[in-house]
Amino acid sequence: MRFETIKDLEEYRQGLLASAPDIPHVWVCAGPGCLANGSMEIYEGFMKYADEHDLKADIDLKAEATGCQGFCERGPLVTVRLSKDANEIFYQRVRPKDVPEIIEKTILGGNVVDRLLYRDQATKSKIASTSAIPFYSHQKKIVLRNCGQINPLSLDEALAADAYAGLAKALSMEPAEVIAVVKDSGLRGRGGGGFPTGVKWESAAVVDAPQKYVVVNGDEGDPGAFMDRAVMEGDPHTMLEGLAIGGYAIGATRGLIYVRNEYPIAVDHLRIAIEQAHECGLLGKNILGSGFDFEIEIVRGGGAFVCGESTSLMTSIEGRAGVPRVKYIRSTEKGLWEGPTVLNNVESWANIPQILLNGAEWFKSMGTENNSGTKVFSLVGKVKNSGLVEVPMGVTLREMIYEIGGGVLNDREFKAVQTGGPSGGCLPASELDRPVDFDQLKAAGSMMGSGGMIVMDDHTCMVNVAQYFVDFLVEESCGKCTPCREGLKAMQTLLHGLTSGTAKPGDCAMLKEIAEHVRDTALCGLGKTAANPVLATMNWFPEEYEEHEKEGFCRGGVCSGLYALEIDPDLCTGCTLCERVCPAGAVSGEKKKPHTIDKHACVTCGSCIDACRFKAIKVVRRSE
Amino acid sequence: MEKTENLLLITPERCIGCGTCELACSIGHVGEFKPTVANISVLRFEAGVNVPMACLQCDKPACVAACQTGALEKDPKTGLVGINGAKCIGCRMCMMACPFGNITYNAAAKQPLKCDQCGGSPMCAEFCPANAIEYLPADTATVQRKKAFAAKLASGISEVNV
Amino acid sequence: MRQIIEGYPKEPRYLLATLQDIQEHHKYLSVESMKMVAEYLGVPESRVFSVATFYKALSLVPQGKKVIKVCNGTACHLRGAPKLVEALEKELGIKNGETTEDGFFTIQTVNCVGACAMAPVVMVNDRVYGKVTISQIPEIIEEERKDAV
Amino acid sequence: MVEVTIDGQKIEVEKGTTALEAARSLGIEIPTLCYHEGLPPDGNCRLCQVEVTDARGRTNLVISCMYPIKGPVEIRTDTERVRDARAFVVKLLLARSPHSPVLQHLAEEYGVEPLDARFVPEDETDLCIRCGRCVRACATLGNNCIEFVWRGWEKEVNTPFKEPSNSCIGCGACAQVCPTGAIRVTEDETTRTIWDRTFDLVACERCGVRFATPEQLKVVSPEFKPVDGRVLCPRCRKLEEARAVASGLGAQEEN
Repeated sequence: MRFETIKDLEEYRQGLLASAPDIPHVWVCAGPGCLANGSMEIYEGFMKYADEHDLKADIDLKAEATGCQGFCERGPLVTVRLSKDANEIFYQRVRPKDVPEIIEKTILGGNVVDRLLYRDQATKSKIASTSAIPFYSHQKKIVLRNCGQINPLSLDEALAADAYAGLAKALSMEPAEVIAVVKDSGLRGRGGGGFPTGVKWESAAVVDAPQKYVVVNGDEGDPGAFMDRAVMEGDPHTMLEGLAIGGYAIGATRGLIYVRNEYPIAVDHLRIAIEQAHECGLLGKNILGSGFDFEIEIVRGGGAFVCGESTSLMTSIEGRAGVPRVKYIRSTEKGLWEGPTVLNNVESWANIPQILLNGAEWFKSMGTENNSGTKVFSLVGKVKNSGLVEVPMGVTLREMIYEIGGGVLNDREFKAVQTGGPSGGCLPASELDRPVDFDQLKAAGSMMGSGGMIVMDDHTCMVNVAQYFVDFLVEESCGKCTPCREGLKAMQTLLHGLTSGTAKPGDCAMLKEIAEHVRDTALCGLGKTAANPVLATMNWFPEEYEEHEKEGFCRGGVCSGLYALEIDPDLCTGCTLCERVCPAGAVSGEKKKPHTIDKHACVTCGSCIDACRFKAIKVVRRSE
Repeated sequence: MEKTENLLLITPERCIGCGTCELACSIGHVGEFKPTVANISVLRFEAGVNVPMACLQCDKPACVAACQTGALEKDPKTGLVGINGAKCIGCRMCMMACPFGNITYNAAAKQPLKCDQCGGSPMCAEFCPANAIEYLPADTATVQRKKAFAAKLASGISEVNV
Repeated sequence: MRQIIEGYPKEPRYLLATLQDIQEHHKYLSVESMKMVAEYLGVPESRVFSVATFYKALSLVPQGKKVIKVCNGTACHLRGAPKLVEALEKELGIKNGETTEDGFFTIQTVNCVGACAMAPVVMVNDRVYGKVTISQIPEIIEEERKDAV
Repeated sequence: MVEVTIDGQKIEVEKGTTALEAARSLGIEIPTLCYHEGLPPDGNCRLCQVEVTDARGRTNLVISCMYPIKGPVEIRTDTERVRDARAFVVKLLLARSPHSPVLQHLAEEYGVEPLDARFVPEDETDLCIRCGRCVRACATLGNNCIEFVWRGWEKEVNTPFKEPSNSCIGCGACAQVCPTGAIRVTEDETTRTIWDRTFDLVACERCGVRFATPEQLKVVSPEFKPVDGRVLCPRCRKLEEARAVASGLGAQEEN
């Protein structure tokens, strides 16, 4: 099969849609979370059952492993749809042994398996339909629209879901018109900076050069973020299509995808998708008869966070240590191999096909002013419903955390939410009603980043959080410039002093001064933003820093030795959970009676705090 | 050679071996009488034959070819082989490349040293009592004289393209 | 080895990819292998060494049969990853980044394996353990040791 | 050509001239460490900061060694912010290399209060500031025997596999360009040792002085010519050349 023209492609697509049999469909999530939870066994269970019981004689069943369906907390996930018009039934925490029951009861019998349904915490009622579950009902999916809905290894399924229709449309337009649509849509770089994508394309398009490049930044390095992984694994064609459109728009015949080393499945899926697209003429020479040639190659990252920075990424593609370059000349003028280069992240590229297909106005109808469209987040940390979510820009933090996320784990008190990874910042409870978009988060001293959203409860120490990010950055700094190499190390020394109770008077002030200087003088984006986790936590939680410095007290109950624990006899139910998790045997008490902690035996590991369901463990100052 | 405005001409036949040129050169460059750091030196032989040696400002200078940083460059206008000390990285390849031993290296200053014709008024020529060193406009006759001197060198004219 | 190296065109840009393939097959980069790569691709040895030491995916010392990767992404960190590392270090008697004398285990921390919902996560080679607690560590080690033998 | 103002003085410069070049052409001194005129700039030490105000009135700290002047900007090289930024860089480097005279001198100039002992590494004798002038010098000469290895705080300059490099020619340019004297070259009567490799020194076949490594002579061989089949040091070469002239004038064999 090879599509010579746009008409070939559209006819084939119509044929696919018309000939699709209306049979029961099972989607088993094979996203990272579910896979880790053994979802492959479930998928194989369906296949095996269908084989062994000769299901096909009775009923045709289509079972598929899909990309991430998002609701990782409840995995492994299985979605069942009995016919084209029926609602999807959402099964959660499915075990391999549940497979026969799902087939017999639901697929053959038409009834739901009550035990596997999602139970809404607020209403205490069970919900069968995916779209009625709060986690999904508040979302709006553009980038993730195919993730979890199609088999990522099937080109036909992608084509049935509109793949390459955006490219076909773009190829029937002038490159400048394509750029105009992207500019008009107001799409801003989803990698974190929020630079207008169309403007970037335009500045590369106007440069006259023998070879230009479009590049995907798939080096998703922020700890606590896996949005791009989900897209590359779950819907690789959308991103390839976006890249090809970008190549056409700026006049680049070569596209490169830089994928993080830790994502072998993404590499596999992309490689297969590229081959598929190549075979049928959606990549390669003279695509759809337009005269446009475009080739895509994959480059694996080597495990270096700094390679998410644009100039480092390009240096790494060139086969050298991924060290950033001083950037007084933009990559759109001189980037990869000195050629004009447009670099966007996975999510930005994945937005492009739908923008072309549906128009700029459609895209602008979602989101807020200057922040059109949606944003994908990985909502994780101390939140009930961890998972991957896509929401229109402008949704408040509260909606994200409480409605989609279901609130704080164990109903503990919310302390902060961290966005933007090691370049971002934390926002406290007072900021919960802030809409989430590039400008709002920046105004509050944090940043959008690539989409990690990490919820923190009151059993979190903000100094420890800052130390965590600085430890991370010290390890990931390339070491090229003095402020980042030496300055971060100095910050690390100070933070470790604070969290170990060995700080000297004035250390917090010194930490702030060094952090501000690192921000002002470092060479690349990593270094310039490296101080953000420190500055943001200092800004919103100054009292915690002060307590660590002056009193050696950690109110979060995290920094070993800087606090003591007590059990509130009024709240303790004597459930013995704390006693069982305590590695030091410091907790004692009779069953169903308030327990006590022997402060001398307690090693302040904090295990009991997380274990207690009744918030009975209190963090108190040490009494000397 | 045509473009050179003036040539530093050495006529060893006239040299009396007094060493004034060395003193003049060092006073001009380092402000003291120190023949060891001079960019010109007089080599004295028997029978009163003395030969002053200084950079010939070759047409195709070996030192420039050996230099990787552009610290040594031949000025197309003046014909001088000039040193930009700031660009020197101290590899000393120029020193080894010069067929005449006319470049030295000052390790303390991390600088190569060679004749720069004092930027247009060479002290050696000015103070030479015997006119063994002259600074004259480049014309057919003076170019010829310079070539004649070069031809007497061991390396010979063809190799140095003087 | 030669087969891996010659699988790429002789262009310096394939340096990282070549080293990654060697790492994958041989679990580390020997000096001999790096010298061969330098010669084949026409890249200075100094650059090969620079790249080999820059990227975390590349290792200059042999790794254990079982590489234990403790995810220390933010979600895992908040849910106790550092305590897991301590427990592993105690259990195996080695420090993070080291390999046991018998060559069975290597402990590493990694930045995020993208399974945040199951935090804290420990990967042993390709096997993922989710929601790991300190008390599970000895069992996991025991099980993996049996498998390695 | 663009007209810019530097510390109140106006100057016309070619587009693309760096702020540092423009300032130095006016005799304005800006301290540098990683910058070397003979090497490609790298902008890593961050010492040469200046403040630039562009036509739209936005003021930024930039590193002057790489900031290209593209339009009529105002550059200030000695504001409080500039001094503060430079002092910060010096303070950090001084903590890493407290015994470096170059850094001590800069610290004095910028009134830097050194960081306390907690910030000084165990090995406080390390003079290397990771500016990579040596690496760039070696690469410029085409030898590529040293490179940065490891990363972040662990980053250092070393030879391939920490073994003596077989592409090293022992020229010592790395040590010559090092701004802090961190690279050791030792010589005895017959050998030179650098980066753990010991080179024989070639003796001048006339005066016997040891003047170069065989590897150096090999590299320079397209230009380097033995005189009468003898390998001579530059001094003796000069003497032999002069002798040829002298013998043409009737001088006898001397000595």
